[in-house]
Amino acid sequence: MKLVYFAWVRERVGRTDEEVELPEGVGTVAELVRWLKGRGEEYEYAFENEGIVRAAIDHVHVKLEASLAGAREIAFFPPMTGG
Amino acid sequence: MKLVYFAWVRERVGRTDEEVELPEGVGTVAELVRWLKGRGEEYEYAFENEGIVRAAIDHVHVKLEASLAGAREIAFFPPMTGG
Amino acid sequence: MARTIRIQSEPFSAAAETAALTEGRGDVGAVVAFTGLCRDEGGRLKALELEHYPGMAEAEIGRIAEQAENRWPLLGLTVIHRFGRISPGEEIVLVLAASAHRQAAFEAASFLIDYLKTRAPFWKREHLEDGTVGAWVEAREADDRAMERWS
Amino acid sequence: MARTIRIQSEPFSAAAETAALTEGRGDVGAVVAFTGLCRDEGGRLKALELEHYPGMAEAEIGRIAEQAENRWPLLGLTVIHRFGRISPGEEIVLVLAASAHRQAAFEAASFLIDYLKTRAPFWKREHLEDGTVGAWVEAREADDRAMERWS
Repeated sequence: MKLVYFAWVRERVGRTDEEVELPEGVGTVAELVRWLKGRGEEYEYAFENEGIVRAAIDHVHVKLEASLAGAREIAFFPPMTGG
Repeated sequence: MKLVYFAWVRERVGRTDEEVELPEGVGTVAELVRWLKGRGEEYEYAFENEGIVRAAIDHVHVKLEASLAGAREIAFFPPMTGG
Repeated sequence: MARTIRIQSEPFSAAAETAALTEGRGDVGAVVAFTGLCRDEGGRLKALELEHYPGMAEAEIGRIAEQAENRWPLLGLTVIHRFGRISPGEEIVLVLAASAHRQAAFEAASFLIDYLKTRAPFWKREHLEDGTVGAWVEAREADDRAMERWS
Repeated sequence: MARTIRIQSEPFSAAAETAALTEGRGDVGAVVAFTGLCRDEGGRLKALELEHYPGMAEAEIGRIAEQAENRWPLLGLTVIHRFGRISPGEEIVLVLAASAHRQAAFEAASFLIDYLKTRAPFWKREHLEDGTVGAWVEAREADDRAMERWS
């Protein structure tokens, strides 16, 4: 599964994207975030305020409860500021 | 005093403008309309529905009760349809 | 505040007018442009003929512009209204409102065209495809209601 | 319905996009164009840097456009959003909505930019006149409220 990061989430994580193998028990976006935070302080920092970071699965906005089943690309990013 | 007419008011009156000497007792736009209607059937026709025709004094919209004192140019026209 | 009001028979360039409003300045964050065009009414219409009251048209649009300027924090405002014969697909009126933020620009442009429709001394007559001169366009009640929501 | 969505680094021409929406047709009576420009924030800002999520940006704007098309009787709709480095006075985003009548065009354009602001995956960072790279622009609560009025 591919993870992609944007804006200050990307800067904090320190990479634009990565491939990960999800361990057993990680079935939702919220569980993915929790698992990522256990991988190192860069993730801890990026997701320190879980209410702020937004997620998308395969280019569609999703909530933290969303299931990862069938997902190819999960994106994490701050609230959008375009326009 | 100059009177000017636009759109179908102009067509019904049969002229674009005219100079008139107001008789005694014509002090408001409503009184002017009543006096004009006595001048011929073209005016009778133009002002047959007094609630429709709009008026302006010296380029400013006015109501029928408006005084003619000091006015140089009185305009009569249908509801506006620009834009 | 940059204010441009023009009544003309010639076509206008919305792009040139927008550039004139924004060029060389860094405070404009939003420009809303409304363009009103002549429709062909399902092929029935050959042209619109627009009559206006010279002098009052400029004065009345000036008063409407002043109201908009008092009501919203505008940085620029342009109104151009054409008169004469206008064919389907051609532009009739342009309203531009520039501001730091989008809400003021949207509201001011919307207010300006609503007021123009019911207060600016212009009258439209239809020329039909069959060669006849049609009726004077009747004022729409919807336009009166649109204006009333601003008061 | 003519729908154009483009994400690009190059500047755009609002005039050319408007012409493309209206040319050769007689049913469009109203075009509302919203242009969002880069402000200099009182001289503090040298440039904005716009990051976006390729693929999702187009997809999300497409979904927003579809909502607008379902909600208003539109005849054409164009959204162009730039990315990369943009200097004060330059254009960032263009939204065009064409309809037979003005109310639909105004509302759709306003809806589109409100949704774009809070849903389209773009992020702005400031580059300051003093040479430093400033903060990522924070989302404005006012933008969330602006979006909520449509639901």
